[in-house]
Amino acid sequence: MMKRFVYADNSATTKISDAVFNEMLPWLKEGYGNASSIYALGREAGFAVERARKQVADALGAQPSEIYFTGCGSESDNWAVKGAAHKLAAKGKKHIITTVFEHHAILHTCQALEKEGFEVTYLPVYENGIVRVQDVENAIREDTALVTIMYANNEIGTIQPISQIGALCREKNVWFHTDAVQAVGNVPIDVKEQNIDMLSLSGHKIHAPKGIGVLYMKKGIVIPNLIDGGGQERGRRAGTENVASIVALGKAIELACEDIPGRIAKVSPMRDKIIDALSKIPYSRVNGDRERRLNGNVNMSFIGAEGEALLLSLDLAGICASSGSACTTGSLDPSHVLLAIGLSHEVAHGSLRITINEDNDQADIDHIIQTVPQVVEKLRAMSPMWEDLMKNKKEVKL
Amino acid sequence: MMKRFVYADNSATTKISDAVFNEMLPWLKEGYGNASSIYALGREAGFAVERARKQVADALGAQPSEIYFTGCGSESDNWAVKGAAHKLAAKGKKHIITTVFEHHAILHTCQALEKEGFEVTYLPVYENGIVRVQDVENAIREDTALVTIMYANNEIGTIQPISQIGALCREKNVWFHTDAVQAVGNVPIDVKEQNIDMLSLSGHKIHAPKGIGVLYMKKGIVIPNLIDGGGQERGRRAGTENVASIVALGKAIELACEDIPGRIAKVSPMRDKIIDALSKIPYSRVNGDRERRLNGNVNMSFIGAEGEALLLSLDLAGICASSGSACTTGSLDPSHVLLAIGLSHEVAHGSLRITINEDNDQADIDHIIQTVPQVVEKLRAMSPMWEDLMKNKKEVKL
Amino acid sequence: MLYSDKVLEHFAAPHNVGELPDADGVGEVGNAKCGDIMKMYIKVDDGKISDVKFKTFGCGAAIATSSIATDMIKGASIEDALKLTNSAVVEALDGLPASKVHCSVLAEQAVKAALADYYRKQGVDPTPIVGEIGECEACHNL
Ligand SMILES: Cc1ncc(COP(=O)(O)O)c(C=O)c1O
Ligand SMILES: Cc1ncc(COP(=O)(O)O)c(C=O)c1O
Ligand code: FES
Ligand code: FES
Repeated sequence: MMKRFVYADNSATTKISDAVFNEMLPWLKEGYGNASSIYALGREAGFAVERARKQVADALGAQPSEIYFTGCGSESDNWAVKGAAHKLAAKGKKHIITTVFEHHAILHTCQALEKEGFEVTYLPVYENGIVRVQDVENAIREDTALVTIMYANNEIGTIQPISQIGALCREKNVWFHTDAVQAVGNVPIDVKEQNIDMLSLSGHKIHAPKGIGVLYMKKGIVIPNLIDGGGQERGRRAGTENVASIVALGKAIELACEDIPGRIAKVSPMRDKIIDALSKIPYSRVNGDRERRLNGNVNMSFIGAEGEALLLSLDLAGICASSGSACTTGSLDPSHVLLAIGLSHEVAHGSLRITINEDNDQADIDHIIQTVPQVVEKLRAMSPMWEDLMKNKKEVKL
Repeated sequence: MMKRFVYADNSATTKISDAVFNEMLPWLKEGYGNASSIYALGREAGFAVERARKQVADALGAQPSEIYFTGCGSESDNWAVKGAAHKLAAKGKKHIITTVFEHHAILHTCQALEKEGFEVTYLPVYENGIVRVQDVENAIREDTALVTIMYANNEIGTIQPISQIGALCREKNVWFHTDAVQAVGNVPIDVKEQNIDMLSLSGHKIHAPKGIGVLYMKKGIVIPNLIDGGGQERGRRAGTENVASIVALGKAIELACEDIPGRIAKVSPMRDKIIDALSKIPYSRVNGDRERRLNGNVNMSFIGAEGEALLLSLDLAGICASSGSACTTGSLDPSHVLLAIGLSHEVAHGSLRITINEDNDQADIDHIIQTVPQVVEKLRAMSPMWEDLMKNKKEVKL
Repeated sequence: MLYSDKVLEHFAAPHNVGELPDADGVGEVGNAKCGDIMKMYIKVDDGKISDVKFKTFGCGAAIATSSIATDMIKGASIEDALKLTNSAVVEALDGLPASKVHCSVLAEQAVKAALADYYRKQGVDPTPIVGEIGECEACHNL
């Protein structure tokens, strides 16, 4: 096999871009002052934080005063959902609406709230991996505190009808949060136009470092703090400001959102080329809607080739990818997302997620297209499950 | 005045050291893989995280499996205190013991818990800024869930009798948490010997970057998650691992704890030199116990010279310091710490905190010793309060 | 997920992959639902396992444990092969992540299942010799 390195797991995390790195570096070195301090070293850091806040606000169509920096996307999700739940519980609203295929930062948060006595409706996402607005409408009740639905799914990349859900929630006077960690930079977002009350995002998905996130909260939305303490972030999120990472996130979101149509035009043909090529593998399927999906997301299943083994084999060929197989997570159940769109355990076990972005080129795509079929074949050749299938001893519904 | 830059606000935050920076840099650049991923790029990141976990554990006398990385010291404090409270509330224990002069990450957390129906005892710290073990003992009740007492105070640097409190809590079978954000690297810590059940620390106080913290939790202590989501940190703290900052923290704590006696021997004479020199300023006082204090902490009050004005003047002379004056925080009340040790508002307003470390040298100290008296004099010369005092129109208790 | 180099070695180039058309014993364990199926073929001559092959559907650990388990019993007496434990397999691989230990259990069971089949084909009731080959407990709960 060719000696080539292809990073194709950009939905897991991205490389810090040079532009972002150069922007953050001074704040890791000489600009180490506490952004809340009054001497010049601190004031400059404080200004840098406010510049970044403006960059984030501009990218989302929000006001800087509506932007709160957090420690990661998961923290933003937890803060938004737990905060809204606890706030509105005081008004007797103890019902939350979400989908079955949210990221665990939302799902496990909802489960924690259920233990506290909240009631959660998990909406289905059907075979195409897209929630239906009508289902959201039907689920809204008098005591619904919050609707939280992800903007784009992290595994199968399907994009949800956020504008319609936003309009519905506004009309019904229910708070609406969206986990946009995967969507930012890939879909144009305008929180005002789309009636989004709260939105989570994470730096490391858009070429900023790990360990920095944002929660956008519309003016007027006041929820209890998740992290109490000092007066940072207008008293709503304590902790000495992570200046370097905040600056990086500001730059990264500016770059990510400056030409979204250009990114889509560049990346989605590469995505389609991969999907078309790998669809020729017998007993394969594409997971999630083919049209309404992130420009860089490929998610497919290959029966008889277990996902973790696929990943390790691809790694040997220099390709970094991911899978929804149970075996990759150390749990017994395969990805809840793949099960949610109706895959059987068997098929979900043979899944592969390839997430490319604008840093990938045609040679990367060719390497993927050439390697995956070989690897699938190799694993199938040693798979008793495949043997049974070929000998018609077994039926599998794709 | 001399053109010299003296950073003397190391209790607020520290510069990332070269050794730490060099250690983290590869993980910001090429080593960007997701530490939970299975391909080589991810596995290496995973190993780096585990090495850092070991470094932290070794520095504290803990097991690596007892170390959880968080987004900052404030998060660690919130997680520990809210988690323990919610966990033990289920057993009918709804009482918490702390001190009046904790960091806001503890105090505001306790206040949030009070709103939820918990009862909190705030122990006094007396004039010397040290809590009395007997007071802790007297405060412990049948329904006490947690004792949380800081290891060293961030403003006046006083070191608390942690070993005795730990022994007491073990004997009484009450969980004991300590906020050791200021203590790590300055005081030898052994969580096992000292019977510490939970301990918070923060990277940016020991030359690692901002935005990374640790919560140590003794084996067997299980509390609800603050941040639910993915399986990171053994399912107890979600969020894609902040590999670069985790690696940095590992290196930083190793370096910080490798020669604590050496640091004390080097820094505390500089501290004493500053205190002795500035004590010659009339109407001044030292805040907090002179012996049982952090090796780098100077905290003094100068009547008639307002703290924020002091800081701005010092900044003009190239000195970064901090103050417990209300004016620096934008709130009306001066530091709760200074009030806790019995200072009047007037005196607290005139406070100055200088926190040095091993990066400072004699020339820095000389610059401080030369500049502060000039600045105090300048401000007093224009202060009506000082005028009243000099004309015996006013009495102030120091 | 922290795999040892040994695991990765065996995964990259597994030993004894394939089928034995004239096997004296064939055992299959696991189930596709949990993502683990192991099938083991053995050839027995003079009370010794003269050849062994496997096929596995499963993760890196499943493939590596199959590979090393076949190495460990190849050429061994039936008695010694019966003594193969999952912990010996884990040890031979320089350890496995905790969440992967069940894959090594499967390797032990696959060997036992193949030996049981061998005894059955000899007209011997394998249960007193090989013991019950239960399902993996974790798998059973699915
Ligand atoms: C004693 C103490 N606890 C907690 C914190 C909070 O740490 P962080 O800024 O990392 O949230 C600080 C510093 O700000 C501190 O000095
Ligand atoms: C949809 C979604 N939400 C939340 C997260 C969590 O973000 P973070 O890793 O910054 O906590 C991720 C990524 O891991 C994600 O893909
Ligand atoms: S085969 Fe699934 S974890 Fe090993
Ligand atoms: S065999 Fe399926 S989990 Fe063990």
